[in-house]
Amino acid sequence: MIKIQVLFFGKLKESWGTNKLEVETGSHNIEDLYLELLNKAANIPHKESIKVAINDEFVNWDTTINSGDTIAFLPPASGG
Amino acid sequence: MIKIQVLFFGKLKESWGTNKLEVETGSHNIEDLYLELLNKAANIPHKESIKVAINDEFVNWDTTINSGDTIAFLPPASGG
Amino acid sequence: MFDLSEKKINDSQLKAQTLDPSSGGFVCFEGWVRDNNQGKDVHKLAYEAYPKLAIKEGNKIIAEAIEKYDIKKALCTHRVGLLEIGDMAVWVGVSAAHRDAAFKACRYILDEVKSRVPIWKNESWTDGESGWVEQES
Amino acid sequence: MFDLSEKKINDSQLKAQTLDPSSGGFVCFEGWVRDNNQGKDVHKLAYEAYPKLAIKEGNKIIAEAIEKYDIKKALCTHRVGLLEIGDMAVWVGVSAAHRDAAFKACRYILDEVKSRVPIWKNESWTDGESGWVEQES
Repeated sequence: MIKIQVLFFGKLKESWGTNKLEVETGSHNIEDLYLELLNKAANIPHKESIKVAINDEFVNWDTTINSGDTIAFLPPASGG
Repeated sequence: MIKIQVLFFGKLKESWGTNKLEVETGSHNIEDLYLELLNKAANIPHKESIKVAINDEFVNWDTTINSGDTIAFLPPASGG
Repeated sequence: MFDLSEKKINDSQLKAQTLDPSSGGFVCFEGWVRDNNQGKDVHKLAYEAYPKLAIKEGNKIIAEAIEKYDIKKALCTHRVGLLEIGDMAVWVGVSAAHRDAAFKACRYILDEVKSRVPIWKNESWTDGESGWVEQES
Repeated sequence: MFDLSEKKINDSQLKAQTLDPSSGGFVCFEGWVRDNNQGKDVHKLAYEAYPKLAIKEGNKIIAEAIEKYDIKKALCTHRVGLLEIGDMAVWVGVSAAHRDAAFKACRYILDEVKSRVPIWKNESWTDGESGWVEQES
């Protein structure tokens, strides 16, 4: 089990009812973590539209997560 | 014979050495007038690039000219 | 350079930083908060960002624009926090020797910022409701 | 509206006239007198116009842009007379609900003004020579 921090942005904050979670997880990559977190979500967001980041860098869904990482789930940008 | 005023702009002022001529002419349209004026020109400008106007309106080369008209010869625009 | 601003965007200052004595062309885009959007009357609006990643991604986009087009300088600032109707939400400015490069680079930066920089719009409508806004096409 | 100006172009005023409360997008182009052009060092520059025909043709171009694109307001002012290095030669601004229309209309007005409005540029170079400048492609 590793300890990580998870950040939610935009409408994903509403899906999970928070902007930040401290999580102990056995998941090895972001996709597994996401599936694990889905049972805490009030509604299930469209995964294909979500981008993921580790420690302030965009990464792929299959990127390995390590203890102490900050993982962010980002809905489609709507700036401008 | 009719009396008209001819205006030259941009580099055409250099071709005719003036920006304005008072002309008595037997020419019936702008093209004839232009050919007539060529013998007063220091150098022969490229006719295809010239636009012509009568009394502040763009017109075609075959437009008839009348006594009292102001005819303008305009080289390609170079604003902006 | 890309930046986020919690205060009103100072477009005169940004423009002065973008102008270049050897560049004849300057193009800028400004996005303003409208009193309506997608058929709803907008009361006010907030932009949330993921600041570190937004600044990183925004600067990457500007570097791409300088690489792709023959431009001298490009700046973009996006407002975050609570905005009122009539506030400026985003400013993009580009200096270039030729107009074609200036227009294309300005458009490129704007389009890429809108689609790639992690910033989200939350609108409050005059009917009392509010919500996260999906990107317009 | 298209206009000619013998004085320095007041871009803040033109911008204020172009902004529209229901338009989220504003695009502007500014053309500045550079210190060099086509490989020559420019000392100063004069624009000559055929004023009546220039204003008529400029306004026709703006009407075409409003017809072709979904924009709210568009203004263009071209400087005439003697200009110094660093002076603004032309300003084009467009307000529209959507960025695509704003960019396209601004570009259209600029391109058409450059090619159709009877205005001619005469440059003085630092070598003491001067001459009428052909349109750049």
